[in-house]
Amino acid sequence: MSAYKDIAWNGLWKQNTILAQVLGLCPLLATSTSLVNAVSLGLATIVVMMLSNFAISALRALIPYEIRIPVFILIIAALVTVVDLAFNAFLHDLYLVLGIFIPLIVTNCIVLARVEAFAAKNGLRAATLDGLMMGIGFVWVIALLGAVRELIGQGTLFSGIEMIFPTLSGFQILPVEYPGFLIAMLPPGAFFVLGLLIAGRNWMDARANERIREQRIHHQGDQATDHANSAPA
Amino acid sequence: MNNSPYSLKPASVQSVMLRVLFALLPGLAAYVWLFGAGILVQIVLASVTALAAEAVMLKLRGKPLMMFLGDGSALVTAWLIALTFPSIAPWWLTVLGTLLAIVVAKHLYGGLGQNPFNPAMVAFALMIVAYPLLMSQWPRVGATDFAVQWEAIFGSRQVLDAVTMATPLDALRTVLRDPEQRAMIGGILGGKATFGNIGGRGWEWIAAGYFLGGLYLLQQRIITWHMPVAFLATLFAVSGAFALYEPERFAGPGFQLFTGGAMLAAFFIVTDPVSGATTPRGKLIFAAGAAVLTWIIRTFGAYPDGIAFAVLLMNIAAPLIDMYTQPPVFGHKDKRGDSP
Amino acid sequence: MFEAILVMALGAIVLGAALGYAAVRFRVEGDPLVEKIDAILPQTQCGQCGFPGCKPYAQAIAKGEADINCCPPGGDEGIHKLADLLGREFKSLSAEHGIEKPKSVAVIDEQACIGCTLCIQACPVDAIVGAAKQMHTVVGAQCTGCELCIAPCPVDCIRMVPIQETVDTWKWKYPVVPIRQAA
Amino acid sequence: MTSYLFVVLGAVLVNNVVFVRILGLCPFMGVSKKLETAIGMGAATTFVLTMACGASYVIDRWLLIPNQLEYLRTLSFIVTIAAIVQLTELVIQKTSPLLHQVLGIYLPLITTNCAVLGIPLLNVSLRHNFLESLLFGFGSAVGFTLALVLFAGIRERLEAADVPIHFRGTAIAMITAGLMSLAFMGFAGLDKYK
Amino acid sequence: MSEPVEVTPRESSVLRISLRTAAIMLAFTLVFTALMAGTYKATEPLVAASLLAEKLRLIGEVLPPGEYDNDLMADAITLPPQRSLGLDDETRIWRARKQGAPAALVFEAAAPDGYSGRIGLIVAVATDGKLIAVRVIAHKETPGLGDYIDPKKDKNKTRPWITQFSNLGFDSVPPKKWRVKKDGGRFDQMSGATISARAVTNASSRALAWAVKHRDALFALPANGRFEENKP
Amino acid sequence: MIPKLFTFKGGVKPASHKDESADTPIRVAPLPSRLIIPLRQSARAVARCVVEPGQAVLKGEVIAAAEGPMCTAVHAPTSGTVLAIEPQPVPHPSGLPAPSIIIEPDGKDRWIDLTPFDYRAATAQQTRDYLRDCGIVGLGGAGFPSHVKLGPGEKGIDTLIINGAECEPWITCDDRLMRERAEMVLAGAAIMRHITGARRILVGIEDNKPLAVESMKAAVEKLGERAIDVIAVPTRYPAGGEKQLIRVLTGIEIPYGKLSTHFGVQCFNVGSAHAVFRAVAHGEPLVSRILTLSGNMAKPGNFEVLIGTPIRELLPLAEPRADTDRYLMGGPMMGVALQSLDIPVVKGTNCILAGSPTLFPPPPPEMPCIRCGECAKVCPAELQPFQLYWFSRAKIFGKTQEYSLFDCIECGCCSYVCPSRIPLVDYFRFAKGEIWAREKEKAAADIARQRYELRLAREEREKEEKAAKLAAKTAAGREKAAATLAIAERPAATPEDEAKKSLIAAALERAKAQKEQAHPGNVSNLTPEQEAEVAAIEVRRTEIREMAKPHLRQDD
Ligand SMILES: Cc1cc2nc3c(=O)[nH]c(=O)nc-3n(C[C@H](O)[C@H](O)[C@H](O)COP(=O)(O)O)c2cc1C
Ligand SMILES: Cc1cc2nc3c(=O)[nH]c(=O)nc-3n(C[C@H](O)[C@H](O)[C@H](O)COP(=O)(O)O)c2cc1C
Ligand SMILES: Cc1cc2nc3c(=O)[nH]c(=O)nc-3n(C[C@H](O)[C@H](O)[C@H](O)COP(=O)(O)O)c2cc1C
Ligand SMILES: Cc1cc2nc3c(=O)[nH]c(=O)nc-3n(C[C@H](O)[C@H](O)[C@H](O)CO)c2cc1C
Ligand code: SF4
Ligand code: SF4
Ligand code: SF4
Ligand code: SF4
Ligand code: FES
Repeated sequence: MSAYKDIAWNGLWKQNTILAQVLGLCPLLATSTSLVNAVSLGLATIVVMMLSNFAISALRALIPYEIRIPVFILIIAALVTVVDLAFNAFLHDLYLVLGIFIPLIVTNCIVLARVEAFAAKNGLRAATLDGLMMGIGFVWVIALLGAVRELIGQGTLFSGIEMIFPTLSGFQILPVEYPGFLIAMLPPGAFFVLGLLIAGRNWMDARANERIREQRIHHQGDQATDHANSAPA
Repeated sequence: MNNSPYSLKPASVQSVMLRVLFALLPGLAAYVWLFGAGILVQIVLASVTALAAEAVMLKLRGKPLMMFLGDGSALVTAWLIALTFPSIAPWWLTVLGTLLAIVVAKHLYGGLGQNPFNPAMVAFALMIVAYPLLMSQWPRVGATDFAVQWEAIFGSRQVLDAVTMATPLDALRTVLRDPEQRAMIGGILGGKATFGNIGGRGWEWIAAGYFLGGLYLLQQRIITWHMPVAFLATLFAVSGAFALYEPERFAGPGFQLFTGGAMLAAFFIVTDPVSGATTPRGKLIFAAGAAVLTWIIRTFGAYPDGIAFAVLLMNIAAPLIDMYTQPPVFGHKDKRGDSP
Repeated sequence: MFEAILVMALGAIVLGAALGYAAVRFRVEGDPLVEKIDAILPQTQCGQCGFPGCKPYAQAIAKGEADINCCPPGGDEGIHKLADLLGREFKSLSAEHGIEKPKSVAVIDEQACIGCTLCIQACPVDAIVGAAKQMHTVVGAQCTGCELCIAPCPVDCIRMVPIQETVDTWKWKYPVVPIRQAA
Repeated sequence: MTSYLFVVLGAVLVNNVVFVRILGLCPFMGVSKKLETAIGMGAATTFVLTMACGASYVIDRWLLIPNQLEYLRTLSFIVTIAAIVQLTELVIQKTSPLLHQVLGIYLPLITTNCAVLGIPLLNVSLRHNFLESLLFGFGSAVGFTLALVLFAGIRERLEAADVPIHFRGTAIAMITAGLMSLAFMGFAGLDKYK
Repeated sequence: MSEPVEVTPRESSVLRISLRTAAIMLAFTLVFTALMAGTYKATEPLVAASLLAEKLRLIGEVLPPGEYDNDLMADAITLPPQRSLGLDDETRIWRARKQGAPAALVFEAAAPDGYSGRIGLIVAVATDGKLIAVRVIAHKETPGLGDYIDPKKDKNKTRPWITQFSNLGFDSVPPKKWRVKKDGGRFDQMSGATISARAVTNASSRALAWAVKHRDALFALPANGRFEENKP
Repeated sequence: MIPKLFTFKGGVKPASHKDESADTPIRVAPLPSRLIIPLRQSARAVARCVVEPGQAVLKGEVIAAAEGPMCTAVHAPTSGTVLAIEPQPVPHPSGLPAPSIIIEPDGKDRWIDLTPFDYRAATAQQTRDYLRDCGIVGLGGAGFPSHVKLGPGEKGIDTLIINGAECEPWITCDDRLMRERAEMVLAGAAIMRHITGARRILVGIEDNKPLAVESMKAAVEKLGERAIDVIAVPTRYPAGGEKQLIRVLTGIEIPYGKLSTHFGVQCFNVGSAHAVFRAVAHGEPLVSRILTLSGNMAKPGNFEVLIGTPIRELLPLAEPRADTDRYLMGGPMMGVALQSLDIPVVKGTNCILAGSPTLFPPPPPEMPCIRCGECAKVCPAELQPFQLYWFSRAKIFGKTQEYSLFDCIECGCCSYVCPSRIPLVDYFRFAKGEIWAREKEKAAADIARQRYELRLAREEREKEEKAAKLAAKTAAGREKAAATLAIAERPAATPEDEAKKSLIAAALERAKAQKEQAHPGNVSNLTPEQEAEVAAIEVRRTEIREMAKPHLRQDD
């Protein structure tokens, strides 16, 4: 069980594709101009990651070492194409907005990296879970990024939701007079906000590390007294 | 206890920065005379914001407060921001720009001396990208009514149309954008509208003020001749060549040198020691590159004045320029200055 | 549908054959990376990194099985160099593996030594001289300060002594900067 | 003729792959810590990307479009790119061991650079002809190299800066990339000028 | 498979391995291509439907569905590149009819001289020479400044700027007055972003003039025909 | 002939303060109550002590002999008794002690028998050996052995430069020496010219010492010398730096890593020339020198002082003022602050400066570098000090070397002008020290790696041998009865081992007892941190024992 917990924790935080591994940046930055775009692409990525991890874990016995990379790419590309076609068919507006970034999931380093580092070495369940968790790790970051950029950029959230659910519409969060801060929606803003997120992660990690250190010192103190007690014996 | 040397020349960062502020005064005086006292309000706004932001960042980073607040560098940044922003910009624009300059461009990099980008120009570029309209509404020459300017800065902006006017660069760009209006270009380049006929519609007098201040900086040996000379000469040469080639399309050197921020840039902005190149040859390349980019962006780009972007682009290149223009070391003149 | 499969099949055959051929033909032998990593490690051979010696740790890093911040004798300095070599991000010394300490050498209390040779066997760099039943001595210049000889000694007669500074080994200190290090 | 020049200049400066199109960021962030590696990566990418643009144009025009197999674009492009990378490696290993030493370690990384797939796909959607495709690929790769090398220059300097502790490393690199992309926005409009 | 296979590169085995990898590669390719092809086949109609819906939505912006009763998609003709409309590519013109009688033309146009390049428009012109409506379908105008030409971005939600052209013709606004106020015309512009307004205004004027001029020739063409300028 | 003067880039012009001490003649300092003579004469070599405590010595008697090529002999500065040979604080920025000979003067100041040396009759090598045995080292500051510098070099020496620049503020000892003993200096220079076979001698003197120039010129006239030019060079610190002076006088730039002899030039301080003259003409080894006492003193002046005189005993001669807060050895630009007044005068000591808070105010706190480039403008080595600083501060030493850290001559000009008050030189000294230390560590690590690998190889071999032996023994054992099988399985349990075990046990007892006596309670009174650390070590020990097991021999 704890192995699965580890997988989840790795995907969500410790080995988070964006915050820790700094991979898969292009779709992340390019499509996080709004919350809806971000989440949509994130979900597509989850699907691809899960499916590819699943497929490769299932087929791993059949793939010779020498051509593993081309085969991985083949499989991923096929799955991405499937997702791409699905978007085109069911969420056409969104398909237009996300543009080339759906096909680019193929080269999203995370997918290949996870496949190679995890799926190719682990069982079906673990691999699928890893794909899911890594995907969720990606989604929450991209969603946060999208939300922050959208909010700062134009004071709204969920704008464009009508592309998915035609009956809904976005919220104006900040007052209408809010002049907007265009930079947040442009590439520089993407870099800035992600930079701040990473700094935030560093900060939380540093705090956690500090706590561990303190605990350890405590712990060692206990051990030392144990040692002293047992020494005469 | 310190080590040798034990005697030091009297000099300090603070005195350097204060002299830079002093050198800005002639230009500032011309500004107030021609465009009213609104600019003073902006300077106060920017200075207060800059000092407050600096203080907060220093506190957060656990640095000694007074020593750094007193160094004056934040004030130089603040003044340059105020002088490059429209003097009737709404108050929050100046405050936001200054805040971003000090916090993002300066302190996230470690504060004074460590920032690779010119903070004032970061502020300008961020703001013109985010609020192009607000950043291109400049006061009209002679429209010095302080009450109106105050209203524009702190109150509604309804009053504006009467007192704004496109700057010469903006007018030039508008005309160039529209083939039907190309014929008007002569009028703009002639610029007989107001005082001189150098093409600045008043801006040339402010530029002259900056020039004066720049000479003072040179005399005080705070800046070296390399940057201003390279910047102005290159801008002169490039714009001159194109103006000769097709005068009805390209503005001449007089126009280019005396409009917009060219003169301010030549003496106060490209010369920022922190974010610029530092070797003698590097300085020439840096300033010449900034001039060429300025001309290109002014002439072909989407933004009316290219100085901020040109300077930032050269800031990016500065480390490499420095790296490849290391002067040879004593005794190693035959080869590049690498140690044996 | 049919064209699709045909087109792709063609590509697959060509690519597969080419790759299979290449993989066999151009296999890279040996791993120069290990040598480069080993050259950075301090060769204290103390095992604090969790590997029995510097070379095994180097191999583990090269394989990606160990992090770069596990060697306390190498300190932050060493981690910086490893990060540079491997293009990874610097991270400070992992507390699990110990802390940086002043460089020390082992000294054998010659009154207490019983000449059991156990420390000789433990010393990874043969820095202890002495024969069975005779008093042993540490050759200070060769001792790496790994502390491995301390544990085996049955009479606990080995101590670690920090190396004293002399005019010869004295270094200029880092200038004391009134600006505090970045928070 | 000038329109070809515009394609190249546009790709290098105005629509810089990294700063405006936001492609190829992973190697941009990952391989920019040292100048030499940045140059090596840039050179390798330039070669592969130009080739990939040519090859993918041919595949698209002669194989996919006539057979109405546009949906295989992603797959066939990426497989072609992988093959090109592999072939390049073989060829330079045979012909120029020196070059191989310089570029060898970067070649495998290129397959996961999304610009290498993104630019050929953009070629399709921008309806470039063969020469334009090649030039666009080349220009984009030069733009990538430029971004990478300049970034490496700054990062070498940043290494020693007194950056607040939580911002050290990737965070400040991101902010720097943001400011660089801000600076590149100054080129906006250059490609429109007629 | 995670362990590299131990091989000694002897010539015969090289060949064998090449063949084997080729075969495996082939197998994978076949399977996954089939998967893709299957998906493609399955989604093809849906994709086509989406595309159609997209077109109709665009047309609906300028021509309310109540204004016509024919099948617009069927009653379309091909328009080769038209310089006077600012079009560099082939486009389609849709002919709306009500009870068989010509009602309106819907077509694309472009203003090449926007602040940041081309502004793409879709225009509907009634047979009586009135411009029913014009909408921006693609532009790169400065966000927050020039983008008010797109009603989605226009701050004035009740009466977006671009609606001021609706239902006007050269009879009510003579061509000389079909300009922005700054140029002496009768249409408003947003101060600070005149260029965008001017570009759209002038382009809509050109589009109207073009439609009026070629109206009859266009309706005369057979469905799916091709318009040629110099043919009567 | 007035040769064309060149210039060097950079340099600064601090207030010269020469007048304070320049106008009083050299006086001889009285005998101190004891003399401390460090065995280390320069950074490069330590002489071998040849006297014992209690031994009586005469003035000029060798008390430590030259050992190795870079070493010179050390002589008793006066007659007296050797009190001790022990570590004493020496003039070194660390303030750490180093082995020294302490002599108590008998007050008679009796010389050994002095015999002049006929250098014309001797070979150059013999003269150099003689100078080495006279303890002649450079008096210009670095204390580099003169006999080494007088060596032939690769191409021979064409020009001999006598350095009378004395560019540091306050210091006037060379000035006085040239004014008072110009002929001796020139005679010394002539001897050096003879040894090296140089063609000409150039004497460089900063033009703020016109009287010294006069006096030297007069001496040249008087000696009727042709090939000696006395040249006034512009006053600009550090014109007296060897490289700078050579550049000014000859236009030659000597890069770091090259010796000046490579370019046919060699440079000596005027004091060194004077010492050579005394050694050759009078047979006097180097036991005294002239130094300046100045700064915050009521009666500054120049004194002829015995090597080894503690600073404390010199100070009354110049009467330091009450607000004096520190003493510097050397000038304000390159000197070393003295951590103790018991530190003795050594051969390189040219000045003792008294400092006060007004004279040398403590520097204001360091600000960050604003890259203003002032430091680069004044750096005589034409470096970019701010780049060096940028990387030294962040301890990126590889980069500092790329920016030519080792070309820095530590002149201090950059620190002098920096508006941010950065102690730049301190950073450079720090970086150099670290780089040297690292090189040493690297060498040590390489040796350790070698030894470790050797050991592994040896263990491997032994294991194989043992396995072979074991196999043989097992084979033999199989033929024997089953009862003996047990022994065959554990062939290591030999009687020797048994004996060893009992020995260990006995020793354990003994050691325990001993330990309890010898170190009563070295494990009590521990702070919690210490205890924690002990515990951690204990844990690790067990782990390592586990880990090390396969690496240890299995036989016990
Ligand atoms: C960064 C920037 C972006 C601009 N974008 C637009 C735009 O998209 N559309 C436009 O009409 N004017 C734009 N302008 C304004 C024009 O340059 C010019 O100032 C304006 O069109 C003049 O119009 P006015 O006569 O209404 O003041 C922009 C200006 C700047 C500085
Ligand atoms: C390692 C080393 C070796 C030297 N060897 C010689 C030598 O063989 N001959 C010589 O004339 N000077 C030699 N020098 C002396 C230097 O050229 C120089 O004169 C000396 O360091 C004193 O200069 P300073 O007082 O400016 O430090 C040597 C210096 C060093 C550091
Ligand atoms: C910055 C600097 C300044 C120096 N100034 C003098 C000086 O003024 N007079 C002098 O004799 N030596 C001076 N030296 C020492 C000379 O470089 C050189 O070591 C000396 O002249 C060699 O002579 P010596 O071996 O006889 O001591 C200075 C060295 C440095 C690095
Ligand atoms: C000559 C000179 C020019 C300067 N120019 C600028 C400038 O253009 N922008 C700015 O933010 N600060 C400028 N400064 C101030 C200071 O260097 C700047 O705030 C630093 O970049 C902060 O680290 C200047 C300072 C000097 C001495
Ligand atoms: S921890 Fe010890 S054994 Fe491990 S690498 Fe460092 S020095 Fe070597
Ligand atoms: S003597 Fe002890 S501390 Fe020194 S190297 Fe050997 S085992 Fe390590
Ligand atoms: S003088 Fe000081 S502040 Fe100026 S560049 Fe040099 S080190 Fe920096
Ligand atoms: S101390 Fe070094 S860096 Fe500074 S001025 Fe002198 S030679 Fe140059
Ligand atoms: S996602 Fe674009 S390069 Fe990694």
